[in-house]
Amino acid sequence: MLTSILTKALYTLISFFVILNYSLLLLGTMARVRAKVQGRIGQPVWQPYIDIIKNNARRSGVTHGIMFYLGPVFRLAGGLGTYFFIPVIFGSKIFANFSFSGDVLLVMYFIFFGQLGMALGAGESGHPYSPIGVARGLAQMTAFELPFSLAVIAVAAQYGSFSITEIVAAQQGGWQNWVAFTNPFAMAAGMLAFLGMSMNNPFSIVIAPQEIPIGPPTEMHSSFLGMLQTNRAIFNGAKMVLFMNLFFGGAAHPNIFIALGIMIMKTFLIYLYVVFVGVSFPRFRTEQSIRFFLGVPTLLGLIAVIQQMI
Amino acid sequence: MSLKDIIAPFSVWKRALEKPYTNRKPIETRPGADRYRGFHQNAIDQCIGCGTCEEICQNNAIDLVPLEGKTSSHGDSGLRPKIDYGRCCWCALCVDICPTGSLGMSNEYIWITTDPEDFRFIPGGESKPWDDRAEGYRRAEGYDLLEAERVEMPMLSFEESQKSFIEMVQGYSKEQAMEEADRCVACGICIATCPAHMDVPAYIEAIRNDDMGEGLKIVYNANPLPASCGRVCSHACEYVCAMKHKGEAISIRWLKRYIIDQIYLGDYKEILKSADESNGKKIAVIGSGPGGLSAAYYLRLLGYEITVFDANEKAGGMLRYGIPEYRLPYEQVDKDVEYIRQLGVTINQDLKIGVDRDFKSLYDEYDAIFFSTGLKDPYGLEIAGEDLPGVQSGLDILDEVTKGKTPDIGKSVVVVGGGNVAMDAARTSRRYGAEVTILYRRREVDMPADEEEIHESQGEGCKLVTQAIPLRVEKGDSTRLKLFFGMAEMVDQGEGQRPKPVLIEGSEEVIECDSVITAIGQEADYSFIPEEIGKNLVFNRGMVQINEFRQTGDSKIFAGGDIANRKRDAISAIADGHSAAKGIDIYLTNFKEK
Amino acid sequence: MSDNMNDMDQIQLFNDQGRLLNAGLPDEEKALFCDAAPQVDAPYRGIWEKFLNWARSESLWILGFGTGCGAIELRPLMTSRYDMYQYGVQPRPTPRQAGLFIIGGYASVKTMKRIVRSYEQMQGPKFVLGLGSCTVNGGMYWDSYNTINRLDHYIPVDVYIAGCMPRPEALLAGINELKKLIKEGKGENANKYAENFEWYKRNQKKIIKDWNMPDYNW
Amino acid sequence: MVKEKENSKFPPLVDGKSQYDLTSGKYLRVWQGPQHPGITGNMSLELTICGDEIIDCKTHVGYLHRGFEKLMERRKYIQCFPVVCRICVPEPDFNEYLFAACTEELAGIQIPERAEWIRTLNLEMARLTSFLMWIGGQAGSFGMGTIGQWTVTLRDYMLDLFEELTGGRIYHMYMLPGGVRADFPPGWINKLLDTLKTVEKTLDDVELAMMHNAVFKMRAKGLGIITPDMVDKYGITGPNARAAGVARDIRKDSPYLVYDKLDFEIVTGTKSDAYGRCEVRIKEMYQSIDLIRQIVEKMPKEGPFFTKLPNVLHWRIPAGHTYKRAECTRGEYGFYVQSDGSDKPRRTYVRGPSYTHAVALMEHLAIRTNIADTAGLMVSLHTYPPEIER
Amino acid sequence: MTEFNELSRQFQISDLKEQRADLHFFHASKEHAVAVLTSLKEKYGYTHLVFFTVVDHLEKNEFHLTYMLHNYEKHHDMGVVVKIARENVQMESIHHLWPAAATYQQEIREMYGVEFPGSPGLYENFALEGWEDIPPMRRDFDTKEYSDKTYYPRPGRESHDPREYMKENLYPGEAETW
Repeated sequence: MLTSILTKALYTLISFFVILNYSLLLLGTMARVRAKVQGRIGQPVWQPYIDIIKNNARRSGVTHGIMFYLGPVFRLAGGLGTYFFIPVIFGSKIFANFSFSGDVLLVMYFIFFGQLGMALGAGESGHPYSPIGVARGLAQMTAFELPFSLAVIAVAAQYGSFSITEIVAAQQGGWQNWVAFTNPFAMAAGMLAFLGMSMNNPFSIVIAPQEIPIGPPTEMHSSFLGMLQTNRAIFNGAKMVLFMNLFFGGAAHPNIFIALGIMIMKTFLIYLYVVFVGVSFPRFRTEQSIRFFLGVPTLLGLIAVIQQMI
Repeated sequence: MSLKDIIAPFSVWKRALEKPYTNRKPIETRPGADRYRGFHQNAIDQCIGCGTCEEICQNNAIDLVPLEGKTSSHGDSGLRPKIDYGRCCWCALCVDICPTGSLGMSNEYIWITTDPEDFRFIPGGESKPWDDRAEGYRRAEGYDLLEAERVEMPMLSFEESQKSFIEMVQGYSKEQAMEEADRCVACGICIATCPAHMDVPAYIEAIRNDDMGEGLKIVYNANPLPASCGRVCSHACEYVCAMKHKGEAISIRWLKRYIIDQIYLGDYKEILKSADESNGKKIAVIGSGPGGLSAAYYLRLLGYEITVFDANEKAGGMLRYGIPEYRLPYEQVDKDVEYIRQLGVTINQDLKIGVDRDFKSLYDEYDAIFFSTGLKDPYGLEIAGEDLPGVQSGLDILDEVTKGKTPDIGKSVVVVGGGNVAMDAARTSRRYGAEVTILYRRREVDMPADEEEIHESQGEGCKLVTQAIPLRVEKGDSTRLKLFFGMAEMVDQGEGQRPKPVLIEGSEEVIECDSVITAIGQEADYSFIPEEIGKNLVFNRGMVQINEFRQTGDSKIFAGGDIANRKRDAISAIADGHSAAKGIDIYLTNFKEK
Repeated sequence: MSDNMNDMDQIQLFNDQGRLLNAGLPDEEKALFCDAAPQVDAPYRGIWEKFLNWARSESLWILGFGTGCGAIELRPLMTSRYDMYQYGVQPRPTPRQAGLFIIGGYASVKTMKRIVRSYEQMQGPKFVLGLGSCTVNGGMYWDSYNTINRLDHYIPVDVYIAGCMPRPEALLAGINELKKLIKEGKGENANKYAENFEWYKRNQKKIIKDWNMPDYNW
Repeated sequence: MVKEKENSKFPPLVDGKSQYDLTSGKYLRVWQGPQHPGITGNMSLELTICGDEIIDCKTHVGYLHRGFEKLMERRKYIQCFPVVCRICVPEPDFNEYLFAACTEELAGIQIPERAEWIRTLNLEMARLTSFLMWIGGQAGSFGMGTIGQWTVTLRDYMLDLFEELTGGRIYHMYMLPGGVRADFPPGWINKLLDTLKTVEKTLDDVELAMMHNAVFKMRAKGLGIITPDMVDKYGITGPNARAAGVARDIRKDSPYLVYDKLDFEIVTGTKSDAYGRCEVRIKEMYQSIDLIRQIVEKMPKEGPFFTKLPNVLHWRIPAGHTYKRAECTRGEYGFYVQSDGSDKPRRTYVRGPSYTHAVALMEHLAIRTNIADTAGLMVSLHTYPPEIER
Repeated sequence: MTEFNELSRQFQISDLKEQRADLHFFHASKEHAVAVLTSLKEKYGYTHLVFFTVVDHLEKNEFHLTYMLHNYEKHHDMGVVVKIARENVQMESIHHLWPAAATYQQEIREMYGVEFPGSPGLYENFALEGWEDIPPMRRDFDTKEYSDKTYYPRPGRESHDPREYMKENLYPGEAETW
């Protein structure tokens, strides 16, 4: 029993370590891809590491109260929570994390949880732009959660399961079995929601620096910011893995390294898709993005659900 | 909104396939443009420290500071601009205005420091990496903030001028004077070089302001003979003028003349300060040349009673008797002299000390004596035949002309010498219709005469033969005389020495002429000073030794002018007179009682 | 550091407990402002601090506050021609997260107040880059009634860059110099500010008469 | 500004101000700027918001006040020449031109023809350069950083040209009273034409990606509408007015320099919202490129470019006063110079178009827009704070 | 100038001066200035307020308020100059004619101390903040002196006048001008 717990813990740590580094490097790489479109070279791929070290190495910090501390902690907990309940590689013990039969629901909860924690922390910072950003963030999140949930429900309905592992298992056997092809409406709704979830353009209104200086984390600094950045990497990784699992057949191969390679390729492409849209568009205002999510993506999600219902 | 609106934005990805705009090594690969206004450079030896850059800098960024290894000299203040990069705005107006063109800008633009005090430096004086940079901002051809050429002075044409004694230089009109005065950058470099240290920029400014009264005041502060000086001054100032580095110097002399020409003698009294109440002390001034008159003027202002003794019929000395009328009309000398006379200076004419009046009696009667008797005795040629009739001295000719006599020069004249007297004699002879040849031992560049005198004499048709050494004079056949002369070659005397003419053996030539006029210099005559007083004075190569207050070995006697000053020009004599006046004043107020 | 102290108005800055009095503020607003003076934070020692300094120097976040004309040359630097991101430098919209403050030349009194505020909001170690003549000795506006002459009187400055304006390349060179300083452990001006807080505060109060500001706190 | 709706949920506006009790505590008051990336330059907006809606806006300027007009009172005319270009940092050339033109008019100086052509060329380049920076700002203010990354680089290419011609990147200090400071360097014209080609090509890309962008359209259309009747009320000039269909362009109306010899039409739009203003400005950029090409073709190839001035160290200008204006990127830029016969101007007044655009007009337009749009609105008015407070 | 002639029948205006064919200046009395401006705007098509500023004539103890109007039909500028005494200056506001004028008036109040009763936001800060001296654009305010006193220029600078320096070095004891 103890050994199994310890092994599990060890495996999770390995998995966490891999995803953290991968996500950080992915962030750095994507910054370079974005830079390429902008006609420049861009930051070094390892820049996110230095930034995090730098932020943690800041000597002073200002606190605004207990919730201000807890904000980043909740956020990180949200990120970790999201990640820890997603099986990264199908069939692998090491990367199975704590997946269980109802994990889709838990993951959806955790996606929300981090945001709420952040909202509490930011709200206490006293800076007027933080609550504005929080309000925007929550409003937008509510909006994109709708098509996302519909997509998830459609997928769950399709396979009759709320377990990610089972959903992935059902998609094995070739790309034609992926949800993306078996249930394209759900995939479309989900991927559109993913744009909002990743807070890239055109849905970056929450942290829009031109309008409200960086939004909720305006007052976050030093190690608070370091924590948020770490979370950003993990959360990003978690989300991409989730979407890979839900819609693109997950990553599965008897050889763990090949499986990791598949995972990296797929998540890279998923992220590239976000960046692809991101650099091409300005951002929506809050009510525009709400209107957007409640429009076509929701419709697509509904179609997907209805399709499954019939 | 159409489908295009959704698809078109993705066209930005086209750029991802192209080469990035980024320059990876901008610092190394992007030097400033050839014209870039970067950090300053200064050709430190070309710079004269005139401070025009400081003047134009609107940011007060430039200081003039002494630089090690640079000392003040004539035409160089010894200061160099120090630029504060805590002020500079890199407008390069300093570069544009720099009269010497020494200031420039390199195309270097990176200077980082942690200490803000670093940002002050003397370009060229402190070694900087960009000192030798060829690229950088320079004033463009076709754009200039200063005028390099002087306003042309209206002059009689040579055809016209050689016919009469009418003054050749006609003087500036108001517009011309204003325009010329406008060229001045008011640096004040000339002040040190002017023997009288006249405040040149100030009176030029008065011209710009069209305030002649102010101008006259400034001029009289240092020069009581401006009408004469404004015409015949040797203008040492113009040789050091900052603008001369750019082109032509400001016509300082003509501008001074302009001021004087604008004011009638009758108005002088209202403008200039009047003499102090008489303080009862009496001073004798011997010689009414520029030195004597200057001393008389300044002493009179201080309240001394002045008596001037002069051997000639009219006052003015060499100004009147040594300079022909076409250069300095007599009424201008009269104007200067008359004002001094009006101040209450007594001038005794036709009274020769040593002949008509005993020097000793003056010595006893007066509280102090200033003498400035000038150089009157011409040097002889020291060659065979110089006693023949028709060989005369230039000074004598000029003297005769002044006195209204027609000189006996005949149809053709040879003038020997290269100084102003030689030129004057030659040109005067031209005016009497003679063919004139000037012989000079050295090269044209060595001639001590003023440039314009040489130029004008040639313009008026005097023939100049340089490197010619007179050998002997003989009685002529068709003409009165024959002058034999040999050609000389210039032999280098080493660094710092001027080359010496050496006769080329067997190069004898001959000119037939009616007169030979010698003008190779003069010497002083001290015979009027009695032995008992004379023994106190120190003489050095024919000159009286004086201290900075122009005091001679005898504390009561002061001297100045050509007899004491190697510069031998009117303005130096005036300066001597001024200094002597100061010296006499100090002497009489401090030392008389004991 | 002591020049001009004698002619300073002797405003009382601290009370007996060493808390700031926020002199110059109306009473009802004093509570809105923090009354604690900044503290000196001692650096770690040895290789660890060196490592941290390396990280600090390779990740410089500029405060996005264009205080003067200098901001105009920051744009090319930020964008693709010069691309400062490749040197680990990027703009940051809030002073809390920024570590490098680029003072773009002249600072009017009104801006100076915001500069001080923003500087104090930044978290140490923080660095200041002074651009152009104006920050050194007043520059072009040396005789203006509304611009300060010497920036180092009001906040400590790490690196000065000559020029008006310094080109992006010069700015980059300045940033490189700053990186070098940080790596050498010389980027301790935040502590200098805390140590000489009283002196700086007096200087600031001398020119900034209207001390009221939007209510953030440090 | 949205036209007053009949059934508006808001109380009416009086004198451009909403009738709220702003102190009631129901509203959030936030500051944008001066330390704020969404603000063009160093100025600030004090916004009172109700939700995301702005119900009151107050512009605060003066962060860049250097007292130029006072400083020029104590500087000689030539010393004012390096000073004036600093008045408007992103677009200094118009200051130089106008100050030089005023001085020349007062002093009665006629500059050589070629200098006029060079000046026109310079001003058009400045226009293009300034617009290139603006367009990046406009896209960036709505969150599309890509465009800004490109165009600021293009602007830098233009600055390279300026650097080679004038010796300075930002502050050119090129047009001084009497003409210009230097002729073209060898080969410069070809470089200019090459750069124009690059700019034109990239501008096509920018137009495609920005003006045909669904999200950009959604954001910019209907934002900050200027109606023709507001134009005179608020002293609106330049593209802001032209986008509203008011065909006023000083280059055409009262031609200065050599604009009467150039062939161009006034660009007008139909609706002056943020999008309409963008359209007009982009058209003007193309127009500017065309004008530069025309100038290069038509200008005299040789000749003097500078008239001799009196000695600038003591240059006095006869008493008098004049006003000169030029069409800069943002509208009417003007200099009023009064001389009292001394060597320093008695009074110089700088009329920057941003003065009215950024203060009175901005305060009016901002009301009832979304807080997210303030930056976009502000950039779409194309204001540069340094010319407001000077 | 038909406008001027017609207006001069009604109002106290004088000193018409043609600077250029498209720019005229004239003086208006303080009492009639706003009426003149209103007529120019309403009747003569001078609808554009180009700028409004003040010129300080300290030696005459006058402020010259200068209104510049532009007629877009004729492309003509009209500068209206109003002379008012420098003490306790008040002028009628024109913000009802052009809302944008309030900004000009706010700035003039701050920079010259001219009051415009009724102008919105008149007493708010424009460019300055916490200013305690006399209004800075007045000619009796010396900006250099203020700057030296307030902002401590960096010490350690010293400059030499070439003429003085050369005198010290080349002819220290010689006679100077008295």
